[in-house]
Amino acid sequence: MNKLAVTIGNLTLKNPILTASGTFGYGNEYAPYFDVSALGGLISKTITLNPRAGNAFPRIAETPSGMLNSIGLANVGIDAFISEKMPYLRSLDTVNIVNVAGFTIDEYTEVVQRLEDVDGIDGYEVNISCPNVKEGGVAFGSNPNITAKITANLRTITTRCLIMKLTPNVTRISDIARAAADAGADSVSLINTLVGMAIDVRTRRPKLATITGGLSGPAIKPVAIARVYEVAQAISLPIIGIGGIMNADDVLEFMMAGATAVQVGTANFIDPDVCMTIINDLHSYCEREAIQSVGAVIGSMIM
Amino acid sequence: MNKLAVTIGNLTLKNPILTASGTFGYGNEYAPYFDVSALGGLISKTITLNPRAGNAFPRIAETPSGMLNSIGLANVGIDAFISEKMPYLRSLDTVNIVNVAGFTIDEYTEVVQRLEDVDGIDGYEVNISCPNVKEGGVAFGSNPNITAKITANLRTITTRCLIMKLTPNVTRISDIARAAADAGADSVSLINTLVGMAIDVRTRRPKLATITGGLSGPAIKPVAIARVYEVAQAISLPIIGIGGIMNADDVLEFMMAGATAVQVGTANFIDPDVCMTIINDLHSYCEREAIQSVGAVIGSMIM
Amino acid sequence: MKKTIPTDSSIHTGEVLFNKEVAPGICRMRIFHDEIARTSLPGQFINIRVSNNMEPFWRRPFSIHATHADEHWFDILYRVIGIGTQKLAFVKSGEIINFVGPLGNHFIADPAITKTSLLVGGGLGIAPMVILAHYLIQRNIHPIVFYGVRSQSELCSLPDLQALTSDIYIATEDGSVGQTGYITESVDAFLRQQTQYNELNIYACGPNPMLDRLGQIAELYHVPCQVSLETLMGCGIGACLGCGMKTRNSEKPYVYVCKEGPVFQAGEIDFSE
Amino acid sequence: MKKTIPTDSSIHTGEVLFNKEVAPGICRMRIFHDEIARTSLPGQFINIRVSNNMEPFWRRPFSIHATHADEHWFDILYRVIGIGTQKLAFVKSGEIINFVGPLGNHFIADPAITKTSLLVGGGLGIAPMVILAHYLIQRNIHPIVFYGVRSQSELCSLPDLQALTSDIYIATEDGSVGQTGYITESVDAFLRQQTQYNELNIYACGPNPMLDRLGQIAELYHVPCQVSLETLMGCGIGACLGCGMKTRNSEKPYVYVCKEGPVFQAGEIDFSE
Ligand SMILES: Cc1cc2nc3c(=O)[nH]c(=O)nc-3n(C[C@H](O)[C@H](O)[C@H](O)COP(=O)(O)OP(=O)(O)OC[C@H]3O[C@@H](n4cnc5c(N)ncnc54)[C@H](O)[C@@H]3O)c2cc1C
Ligand SMILES: Cc1cc2nc3c(=O)[nH]c(=O)nc-3n(C[C@H](O)[C@H](O)[C@H](O)COP(=O)(O)OP(=O)(O)OC[C@H]3O[C@@H](n4cnc5c(N)ncnc54)[C@H](O)[C@@H]3O)c2cc1C
Ligand SMILES: Cc1cc2nc3c(=O)[nH]c(=O)nc-3n(C[C@H](O)[C@H](O)[C@H](O)COP(=O)(O)O)c2cc1C
Ligand SMILES: Cc1cc2nc3c(=O)[nH]c(=O)nc-3n(C[C@H](O)[C@H](O)[C@H](O)COP(=O)(O)O)c2cc1C
Ligand code: FES
Ligand code: FES
Repeated sequence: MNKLAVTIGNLTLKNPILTASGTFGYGNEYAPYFDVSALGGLISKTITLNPRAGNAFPRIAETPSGMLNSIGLANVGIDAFISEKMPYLRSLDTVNIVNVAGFTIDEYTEVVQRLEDVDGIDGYEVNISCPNVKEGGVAFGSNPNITAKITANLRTITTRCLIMKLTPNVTRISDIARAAADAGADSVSLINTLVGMAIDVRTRRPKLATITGGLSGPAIKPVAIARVYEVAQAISLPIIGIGGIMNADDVLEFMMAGATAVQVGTANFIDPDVCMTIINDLHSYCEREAIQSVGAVIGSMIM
Repeated sequence: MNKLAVTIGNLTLKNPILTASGTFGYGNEYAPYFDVSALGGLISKTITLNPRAGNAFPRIAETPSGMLNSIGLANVGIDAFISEKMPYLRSLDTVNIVNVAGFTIDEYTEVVQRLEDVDGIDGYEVNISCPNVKEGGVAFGSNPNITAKITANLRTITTRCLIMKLTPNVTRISDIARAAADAGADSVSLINTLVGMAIDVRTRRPKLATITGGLSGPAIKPVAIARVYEVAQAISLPIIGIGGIMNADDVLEFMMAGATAVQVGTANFIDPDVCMTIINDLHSYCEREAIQSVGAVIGSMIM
Repeated sequence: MKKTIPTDSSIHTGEVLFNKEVAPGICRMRIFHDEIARTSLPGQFINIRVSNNMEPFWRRPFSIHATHADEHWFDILYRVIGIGTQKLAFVKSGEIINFVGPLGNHFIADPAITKTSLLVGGGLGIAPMVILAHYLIQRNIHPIVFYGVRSQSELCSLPDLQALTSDIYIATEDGSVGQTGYITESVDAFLRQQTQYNELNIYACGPNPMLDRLGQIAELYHVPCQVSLETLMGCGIGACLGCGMKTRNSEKPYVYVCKEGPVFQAGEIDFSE
Repeated sequence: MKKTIPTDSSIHTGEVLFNKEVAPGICRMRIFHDEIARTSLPGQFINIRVSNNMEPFWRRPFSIHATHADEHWFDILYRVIGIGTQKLAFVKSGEIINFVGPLGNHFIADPAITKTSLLVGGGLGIAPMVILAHYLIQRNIHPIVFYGVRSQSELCSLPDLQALTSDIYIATEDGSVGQTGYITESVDAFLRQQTQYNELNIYACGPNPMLDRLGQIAELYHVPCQVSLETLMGCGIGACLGCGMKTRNSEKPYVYVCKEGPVFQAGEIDFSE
């Protein structure tokens, strides 16, 4: 038996390590650095109906123990995704989760509808939490009613694993999680980035062309752990933890707080093989601690 | 003319550097390290009607570029504050702002009422944003109506400078800021800490006895800058920026984003004379850049 | 306990004269600093900025281990356990170190009522005992050292102690030298053999369970016992309220170790948590 | 421009053979690494993890400056400007450095159509020109170097260049050596004197305004011009989409410098922003 296997909805992941959307391209970028098929699953860059060039530059800035980004959902669009990116993703021996977004409620349905006919997709992660677009994005994800509506719409058209990706930029994330759970989601993933901003005091210009952007990296890990813990108390769906994971200890911290799986984001930029290192270290951890299944770690925080 | 002077309501601060409540004790703790009277103003640890021992230990944890705390408003209570702490504070040649909190709406009024008779107090900072207490705190500060109510109540009983301290743990902080502004506040200060959490993966125990706590330090600076900028677009009151300030550049960043003054918090723990260093560096900055008044920096971000 | 007025603390920089491993994973660092060398008292500590950046974010506290006023230096003795002490271990002689101190209260000695003191150090708890023994001798109090470690290899600064007293008891958990077992039991055995207790007292530093047990032993023999505590410290100067220990006094349920301590009467503290 | 297939990139570690200041605030580091020494192409870069901790958080990109396949080393040349390069400057020989590479595409040379190349380096933009000159000579293309700096003291690696070509033009902004003014004007003057342009091309690296101006000059004389760009880089491997430059092609408004570059035809890029 595989000690690292975990279950999200109808999916079995061979280990709890997924890649966070927007930080792992369409997978092939990382092929030189490790065997991408070793991942528990791969979540690709958010796909929208139309190709998007993304926001103006500069789009990224370094911050204490983290970074800001305002990529603005730059992506090849659904057609090119299906024709150019899916063949590689399909060739991988890992769970393939496609992250999707729309700028209207109906667009979400449209995108997923298009993908339903495409082979080799195991699930969808629904981005209702992007802080870097004017319409949709975080505006949808901070409203429980819209969250429920999008979730319910998608549930009617797909039996594939449905993961709603939540924003931390709300007063009570568990309200949104509950809305997603009640509307039929299989899982929620959290957190997307925190709204943040930085100014270059020499030039007096914002470090991002869009002024504000999304904060990621270790700086946000304590916020992410708190949100995962909050949601774990509120709903019984499996939770996918995201935010600032750099190593296996961080993964264990998320799992102890209640996450069933995790996503590694910004860390991929620093060490392109970090996911492989983490998977190996999780194996060693289970050996060392004589843990039969990593599932035993989920929610195992002692009070 | 003093180049560093700024105005908040009816107060003139000789420079924009205030100390953040809960990080500077009652001032005397720092007397060995620099002349505390050099501060623009001193904001003391939150005072409540009754003395409070605070939460169980551990109450603090180190995090990437920051820390968590769950002190829980430990304080000597208003009587001891007036008899034991005010004499020292009164002796200082700086603006003395007392941070207050209550566990009911009326308690805020009661605390301020008691302080109205006390000489040597220049203003109040009203803590409606503490994440570490069960009643009041962030629950009040995330509700615009309660924020308005507390503000309006206090406005009727004091002409002293009234500063409402806001939490970032809300969907839209500008809604809360507007409620405070409309109800008669002289200023808003932001941000209080972000809700965060950490687990020691060796022991599987939360690093704080209260499980969650408040995240502070440089890690949260990008979030704080974004919130100050958001509020500066929404209201016309002077804003006091707080969050992760370690040096004069950080102060300038907050001011460029729209803050009139700032508070230095966690940095005092690392370098107990950091406020003095910052004030000196701001002087040098104004000299070097030939700035006649630091007020020119406020909101001076170039787009 | 009697309140003591700590020496004025400041932010200092000092040159590292040496920084070397003195036992596996344990280092001793000598810092050139006249003021600390002259004015610090046994039990006080300094709070070191071990890096210029944010890793680690907080300063790190260390007891003053030994001082030499004439040669203007003082030492710390530390175990390398995490990121902060790892970085500290990399500091080379000649480099400049930034620290706040001297901080905290100190062990109190009253020659009028004490003739002999038992200095009990568990592991790195030996750190404040060298400066303390020196201090006691100057005040005509005879120090008897009880030093407990897991194994012989961990013993540090024995020559320093031997230069100050010939009464040194050692216990090791693995029996590699001295008594086998906990040092607290050596203290117990010692006290049991005494015929009178009124001119004795105990000073101790080490893990909480050791201090707890020692407090019980001290109570049994009605011997005053001062203990030096360690907690996480966010600031070291009484501002963050992060360094509390539970007391047995419901009127004042917590003491703050950095400012009200690190030295307390054993009986004040509730070690049960 | 013609698409090039970059060499396979990996995460590597290599020993630092030396790391020394070669001009005020400019250092040259030699790293022992057979694979990079043998396989990297002119214009490619490596992305260095300059610290083990989070300051700085990102890696830092540097062009490959020179390689020596037989001796298994390659060099980078860098200016100390911020926290990352400051930390890099502290690395001692014998230490191990972690980097990803070789990254990016590279300058393209086609001996069938080019006989002479103008290699234009502004400031640290000289970095890729040493490896490039070497590469061209191997392909029977004659390199003429144009090297612009603010002042004579900033000139680096002249002996390396002189070993490869005797045609070196220098311009300094302060006139301390060579032509006074911008190097682009030296290029312009040189081109103006030519009688035919069809076997010429230009390779350039330096500040954007220099590249912009050079692109205009190249266009004027109808000489192909490849430029190597610098932007902030979050990942260096095409994943973060943070390293874009505006293009003149509305169909594809941005190019990503780390993956699609760093080398582009000057005409592709919109330097107006
Ligand atoms: C007043 C005082 C005096 C001290 N004197 C000495 C001394 O003379 N010599 C010496 O070696 N150490 C001493 N210590 C302890 C020393 O400060 C810690 O070992 C050090 O801070 C660890 O830093 P680190 O970054 O290496 O470890 P970290 O990476 O911070 O921690 C590693 C592990 O040790 C635990 N830990 C960290 N600090 C403490 C602490 N203070 N108490 C208990 N557990 C802790 C952490 O929870 C973690 O599990 C003293 C502490 C105090 C409060
Ligand atoms: C493909 C590529 C190749 C490069 N090759 C070399 C080289 O061979 N030699 C060399 O000295 N430098 C080179 N650079 C630039 C080098 O990467 C930066 O100077 C370095 O990252 C600065 O790091 P720092 O931490 O010292 O400065 P920081 O503290 O990060 O920055 C200091 C200041 O410089 C600015 N800055 C930082 N990085 C860049 C950048 N890439 N472009 C423009 N401005 C920047 C910042 O905005 C800031 O104002 C190259 C860059 C790229 C993208
Ligand atoms: C450069 C960058 C681009 C991102 N793009 C997306 C995206 O397209 N869709 C999405 O759902 N999240 C996106 N994210 C958010 C991440 O998936 C993740 O939620 C966040 O970065 C927190 O995780 P981390 O701290 O491990 O990076 C992006 C993050 C970064 C840094
Ligand atoms: C240990 C600690 C205690 C605090 N106590 C209080 C408090 O009593 N009242 C309050 O309004 N804010 C309190 N704060 C929040 C700070 O005033 C400030 O808003 C926050 O720390 C962000 O600023 P910083 O990043 O500069 O620390 C506390 C923060 C810390 C770290
Ligand atoms: S360590 Fe901050 S109060 Fe003691
Ligand atoms: S630096 Fe990340 S895509 Fe180029």
